[in-house]
Amino acid sequence: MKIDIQEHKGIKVFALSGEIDMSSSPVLRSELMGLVSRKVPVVFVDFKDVSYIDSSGIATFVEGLKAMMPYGGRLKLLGVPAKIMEIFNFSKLDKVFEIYGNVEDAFKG
Amino acid sequence: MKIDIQEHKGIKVFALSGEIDMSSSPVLRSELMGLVSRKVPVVFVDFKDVSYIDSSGIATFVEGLKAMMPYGGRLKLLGVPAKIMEIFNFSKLDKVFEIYGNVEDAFKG
Amino acid sequence: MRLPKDSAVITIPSQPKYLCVVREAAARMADMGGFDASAVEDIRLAVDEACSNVIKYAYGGDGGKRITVRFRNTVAGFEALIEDSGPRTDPACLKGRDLDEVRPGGLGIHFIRRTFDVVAFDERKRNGNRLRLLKYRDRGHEDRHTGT
Amino acid sequence: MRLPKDSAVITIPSQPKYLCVVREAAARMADMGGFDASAVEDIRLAVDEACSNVIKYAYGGDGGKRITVRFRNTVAGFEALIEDSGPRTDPACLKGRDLDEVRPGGLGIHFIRRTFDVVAFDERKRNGNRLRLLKYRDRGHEDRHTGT
Ligand SMILES: Nc1ncnc2c1ncn2[C@@H]1O[C@H](COP(=O)(O)OP(=O)(O)O)[C@@H](O)[C@H]1O
Ligand SMILES: Nc1ncnc2c1ncn2[C@@H]1O[C@H](COP(=O)(O)OP(=O)(O)O)[C@@H](O)[C@H]1O
Repeated sequence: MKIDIQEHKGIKVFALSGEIDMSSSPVLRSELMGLVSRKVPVVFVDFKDVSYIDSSGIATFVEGLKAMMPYGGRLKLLGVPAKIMEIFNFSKLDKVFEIYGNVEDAFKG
Repeated sequence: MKIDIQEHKGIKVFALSGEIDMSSSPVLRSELMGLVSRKVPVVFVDFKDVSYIDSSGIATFVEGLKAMMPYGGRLKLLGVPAKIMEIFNFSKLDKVFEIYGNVEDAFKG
Repeated sequence: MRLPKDSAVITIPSQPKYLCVVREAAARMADMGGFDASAVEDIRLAVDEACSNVIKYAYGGDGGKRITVRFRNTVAGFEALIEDSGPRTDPACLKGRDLDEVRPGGLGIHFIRRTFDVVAFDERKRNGNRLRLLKYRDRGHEDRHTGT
Repeated sequence: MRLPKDSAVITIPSQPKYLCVVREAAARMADMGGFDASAVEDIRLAVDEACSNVIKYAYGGDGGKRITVRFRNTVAGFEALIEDSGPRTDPACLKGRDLDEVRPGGLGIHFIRRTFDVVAFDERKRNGNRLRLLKYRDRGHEDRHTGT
């Protein structure tokens, strides 16, 4: 997994690529929780180049989302590949996360 | 490996994809030698979507080329990815095969 | 355990960084067994989750142990046997969370059961655990993709 | 052979269709060992060639045997041990063709030697063969990519 932290019109974008698994999700977790602890109001996560995610990766985003709720922060997922979307659907997390097609949709949404 | 046999302006094009190894090269060999036995004058092989080739795959093309020589047939390789080109160079086969960038170049060449 | 014909076996240290080797092998074996791309990805994930759980629960995070996975394509389907040398697991413990109760964790078992038709510990194993995962093959594939 | 710490081991039937499992594992292990993308591909190819040769020469095409490959990243570099149960191989036989003499075949050994710094049979193995392939690590990578 690679995390490329970008900015889009002032919003932090986590552009992820490769495989998110039990070995890489701790790295993702510490980056994400770093932003959350600073109460960053909006975080975008770009899944476009993610080839694989396991339950530890999903858990990381659930944890991030829960930690953002108390201060009204928003976590928006975008560019989620079909096979990964299927996992969110199956886990009933498609209704829990804000999921957008691309960065523009996420910006408007 | 997948072999998609196409035609470009009357020329047979082998569009290969995936991995060519000891398990798939016999399939490639029988397809290629099928054309050669019918003395097909020109054969293009498109490597664009080949992700891997081993020595058995290379041997198949050397065999095809040698079988075409007696009747003046031409075997043209195109779209060879950099990493595979490196293998042809190392094996001194870049000088033995006619190698082109794309189907248009191969057609003109 | 004797090695059945036409099976591949992988042993890795009980560390997360090696999981990619096992799940990739699972995917290759499932592909070889004639499963479609979507089923191959489901199998990749489910095998990974089962091995992750061995690291977390059977070994309590100890990276100095081993996990052995045996893959096989049979007439019935795709089989993965996941072996560890940890304390005996109570099968009743393998419970995912209620999917309506949103919290981190508790999804791995769901991913395993979603993909595999059989998820069961081999009672005959004396030391450690052997989890048997079996995914049945579609009837239509049987002739094309089995055996040598 | 005892399993050294931090090594992964794969056993496959001696059939070409299983080679993809081994070479993919080789690539994953080399990547994990910190080798760059180009070196990873070289290692994938070289390990595949060595296993292909076991099927062709050590086993004479018999698909009913086994090949075991042990992968390890050490301070020195990436190591693959390739084991078969065939008749003892005379190391002098491992000769590729003259690259100026164009004919099918005779490239596999060149691909192996191009990538690996050490290509040697383990003389201590009693039955069958154990080919040791070792690729040294660039000095600069040593600290970052070794051990657990
Ligand atoms: N190999 C195992 N050995 C012992 N307990 C296990 C094993 N696998 C799973 N479990 C139990 O099943 C529960 C659910 O597992 P899982 O769905 O993977 O979620 P998570 O690991 O995120 O809690 C775990 O919390 C654990 O108690
Ligand atoms: N594992 C092996 N056991 C015995 N002989 C081998 C083995 N590997 C290679 N050889 C010998 O080395 C020669 C060159 O091998 P290689 O370069 O792979 O080319 P090819 O297999 O196409 O002939 C082979 O022809 C064979 O005689």
